Amino acid sequence: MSAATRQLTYRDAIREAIREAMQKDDRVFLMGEDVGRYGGCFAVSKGLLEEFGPDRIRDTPMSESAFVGAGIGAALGGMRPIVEIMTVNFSLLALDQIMNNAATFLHMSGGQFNVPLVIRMATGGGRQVAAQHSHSLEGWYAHIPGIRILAPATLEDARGMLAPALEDPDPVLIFEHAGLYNMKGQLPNDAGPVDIDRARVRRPGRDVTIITYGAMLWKALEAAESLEKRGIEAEVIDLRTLRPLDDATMLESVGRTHRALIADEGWRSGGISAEVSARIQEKAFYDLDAPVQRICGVEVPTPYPKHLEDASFPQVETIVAAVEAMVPAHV
Amino acid sequence: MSDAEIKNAVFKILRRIAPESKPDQINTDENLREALDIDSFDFLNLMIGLNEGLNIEIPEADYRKVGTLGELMRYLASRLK
Amino acid sequence: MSDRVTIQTPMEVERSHGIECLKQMVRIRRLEERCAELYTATKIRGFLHLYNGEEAVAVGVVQALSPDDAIVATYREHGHALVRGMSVRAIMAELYGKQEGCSRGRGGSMHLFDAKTRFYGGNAIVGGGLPIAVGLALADKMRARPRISCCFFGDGAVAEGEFHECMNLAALWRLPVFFVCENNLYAMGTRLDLAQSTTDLSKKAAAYGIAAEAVDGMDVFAVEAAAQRAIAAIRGAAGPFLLECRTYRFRAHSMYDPELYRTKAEVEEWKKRDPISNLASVLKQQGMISDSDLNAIEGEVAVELDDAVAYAEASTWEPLADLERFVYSERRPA
Amino acid sequence: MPSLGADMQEGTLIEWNVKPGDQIKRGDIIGVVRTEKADIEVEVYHGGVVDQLVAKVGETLPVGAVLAVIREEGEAAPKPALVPPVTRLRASPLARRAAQELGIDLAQAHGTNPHGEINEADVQRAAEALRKAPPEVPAAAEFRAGIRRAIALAMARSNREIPHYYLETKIDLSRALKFLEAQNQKRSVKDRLLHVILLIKAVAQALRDVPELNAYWVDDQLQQKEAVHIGFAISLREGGLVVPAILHAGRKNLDELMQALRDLITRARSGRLRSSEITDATVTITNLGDLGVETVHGVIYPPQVALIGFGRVIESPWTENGMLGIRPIVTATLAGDHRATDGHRGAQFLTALNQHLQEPEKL
Repeated sequence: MSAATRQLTYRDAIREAIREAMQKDDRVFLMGEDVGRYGGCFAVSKGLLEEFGPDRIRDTPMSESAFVGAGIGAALGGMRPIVEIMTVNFSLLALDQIMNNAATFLHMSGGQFNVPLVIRMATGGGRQVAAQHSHSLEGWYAHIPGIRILAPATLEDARGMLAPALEDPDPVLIFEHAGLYNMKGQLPNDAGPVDIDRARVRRPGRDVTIITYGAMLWKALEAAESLEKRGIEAEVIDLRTLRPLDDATMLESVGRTHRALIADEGWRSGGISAEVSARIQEKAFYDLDAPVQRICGVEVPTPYPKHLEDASFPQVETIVAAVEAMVPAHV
Repeated sequence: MSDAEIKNAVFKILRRIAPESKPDQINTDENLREALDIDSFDFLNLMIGLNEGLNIEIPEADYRKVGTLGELMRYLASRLK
Repeated sequence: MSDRVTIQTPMEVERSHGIECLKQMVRIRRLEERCAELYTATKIRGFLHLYNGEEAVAVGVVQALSPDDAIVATYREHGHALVRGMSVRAIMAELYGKQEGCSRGRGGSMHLFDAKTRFYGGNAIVGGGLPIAVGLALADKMRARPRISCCFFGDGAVAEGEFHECMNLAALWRLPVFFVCENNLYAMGTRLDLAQSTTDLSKKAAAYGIAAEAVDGMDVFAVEAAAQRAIAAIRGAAGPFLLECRTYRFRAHSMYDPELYRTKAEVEEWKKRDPISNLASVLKQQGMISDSDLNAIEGEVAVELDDAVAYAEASTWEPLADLERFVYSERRPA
Repeated sequence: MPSLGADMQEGTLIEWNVKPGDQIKRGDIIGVVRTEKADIEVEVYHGGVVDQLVAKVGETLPVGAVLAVIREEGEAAPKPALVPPVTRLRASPLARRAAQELGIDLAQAHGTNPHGEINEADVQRAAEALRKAPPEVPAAAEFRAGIRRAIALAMARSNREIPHYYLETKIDLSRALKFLEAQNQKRSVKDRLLHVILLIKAVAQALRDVPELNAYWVDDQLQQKEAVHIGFAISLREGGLVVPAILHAGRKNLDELMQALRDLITRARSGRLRSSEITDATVTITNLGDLGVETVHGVIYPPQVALIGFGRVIESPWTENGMLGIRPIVTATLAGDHRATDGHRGAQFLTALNQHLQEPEKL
């Protein structure tokens, strides 16, 4: 076992993926605020500057719109940029470039100009960094046609999603939950690329399907453990790709369990949870034995104090309670 | 067959045809169809029932002779002798 | 009349080049006039921003570029596309929304694209194209390709954060970006001095350590000469350059614009500096061109435009079944 | 949700004409319901005050669900409109689908979802229980209540929409009854024919002569029907009546007709009619002869366009070929929908009916 795997963190896994991509393809470079000398806000790119030099590990000024747009231009110019935006909240300063340029160029040009760009950013809360550093806006981005939205939750995905994202001819946004960077785990030594199209069943179950992604996956799995002790077998699906959504996997699962709960750290109104719920009800209505339920972030800008922040995000206990309210006692 | 036996047999058939009726409370001079609110179909069923239960076949021509419960009882009694 | 002519007498300009510049400007002017006509006939729909009056800028700058340089333009980009060498047929079909158009009809007037001539679109977000040009230049620099990226934008874009971010970034990384500000004095309907604390826009470059020049945008040779100087500086690895071309648009901002924000007298005053008629006068004065030459140019341009309109008319609509194409690339790695 | 046809299982409320607090009187139209067949106005049979609109516009509800609660004047407790209070069963979509597939009435399932809703497993359990203990026929009273409501609605609609015309004629039945007597003499008691069988058969044959009366009036158009399905009004012992159809009456001989009628009457009175028998009639016969009535002026069942009524057979003076005699006479009436046919056509029908009854051996 120990010969085939090694222990590392989510952060290490991403760094390895970046390093490997840069070694394999000299068109790949990393650009963003403090990715070089600082080592990355979350230390993801630590050490890469020394390895690849300032040309390819490129510190940028605090100009999100310019450097994201420059990433688009560089992609159009034949490069394979990885643009790092420090957090999803800051990405709003570059929203014009992402939405109006990256997502539209292929279409506006009638298929002439694709944009092979990867944008990585940290998302999510739970670190008491308050209302401008904690949000989960990947659901918003998943609204936009023309881009692909990934949310790696596991070491394997953190390690394996970057390579196919760089090979993708179109813009790919990777949302890394900031709470996961320190997560330790075992990864096979030969871990390589993974698909970026399909959701994955992370735990099989019979009685209810919990659909989630990102850091919430771990809370959902913990909830499933707890539910098992109460005689409820929950299936847990990790969406992995928020756009385009993998309808087949979730519908297949709901077709077996007849109950679906969506756990999402993002806000409820108009969020990805709403989209998932709508699709299930559109396509699997007659498979449902209970209304589709959602456990989402409370609709409040993330508060600073821990007790309020904890209350504003779904927790293991709230997932357990939600499932229990959906599943008959005799199951 | 005694009169009581005939009466029992007839009442049994009538109760089947008109379940809510109480044949024993019918005035023997009253027209059966009116008293029991039965129609020609029910009446035919009564004839069939008598045929099956008492093995008596009442021809259509005799229908007018069995208009009341009393008439029916007398008719049956005479046929059964 | 001659005392109003501000065009610097181009003694050193070859006759053939003078005629070429005139013809290119006439092509743009007549194209725009034809567009206005087709718009009122409802052949062209949506937003239509015409370039009349500003032709010297596109002709002067684009002629100074090499074929493998990149261009990023704005929503007022018919002229740039035309001078760049894009087919007028493909442009007209695009304006019609037909699939033979340069963007398969999916862009329309504001979004002309052409990979062959490295024309990276009309961008309809004010300032939105600047970061693209910076990125194209970054790629060239990283790959050590001797190309430059030329970015056109208006005076309105100078007020956008993206302008400042991009000036800084391009200068910081010494990128071969040619920033061409087409200062036509109005950001839509807001006069320059109502939008900018410093109306001398070329001065903005100094804060970023960028070389800059302001030029008379109604004089094609002046623009061309300035562009050549700028491009030489950029190619000399001096980093980006900002060229402010002071010009004026003769027509409204777009087709539905009552022009409440400026006087007719002002427009008439600027029309005396019409880059086309003034160049024609100078060329005639110097005996380089005759009335029959002028008529011949007009005749050729009219034929070209007639042909383009006929082509656009005969072009086809993209089938509805194709609606969702070009959202994602059709070929993805397995 | 009123039943507007026995095969109707649900309807969608598309309009409310009233709001809570409105005074309504018997006969008012309070809303409109969309069924697979048509948009139907909902009429109330109790006056009072609208207490609560339970159903929402756009909501699809099973027959029997409460649409609104109407409070009678001075009455404290709310009283449901149209039907006794039946709350919509709370069942999951999957449970509903399973119930449909298994032919299970959801009411027979016991809901075990956390709030008592019925889930698919509950339906499966109900199905299993039924397999072990075969179901009883739904209470006849309940069935009849539904029938009564359906009749009420059909009649109200007929009265509103159909311009009726009436024709009547007296028919000498002596040949027919003689023929019948001869027939019945040859038969055992249980195979005897009722005289109404001859009337039914004659109507079927006359409809072949005048097919415009064997038709539906739908969307302002006459749709002539090829098959003759004769709705036959059968009174129920506790009151009310049902009008099941003798399917393909024209193709049946007298014995088959008798068998069919016997079967229908038996099942009608035990509440076991099939829905197609309730809805498929193309024309209706009402025979009130047993009740002593002489003449019947019936109300047409929409979308049918004709109803034939027969009264009691009465011994009456009758002249034929200048000779006066006493003959068994029946009064036959035709109620016709004037949008579909006129009196001329109706008269042709009654003439044909008479002719067929004068040649009973050809029936």
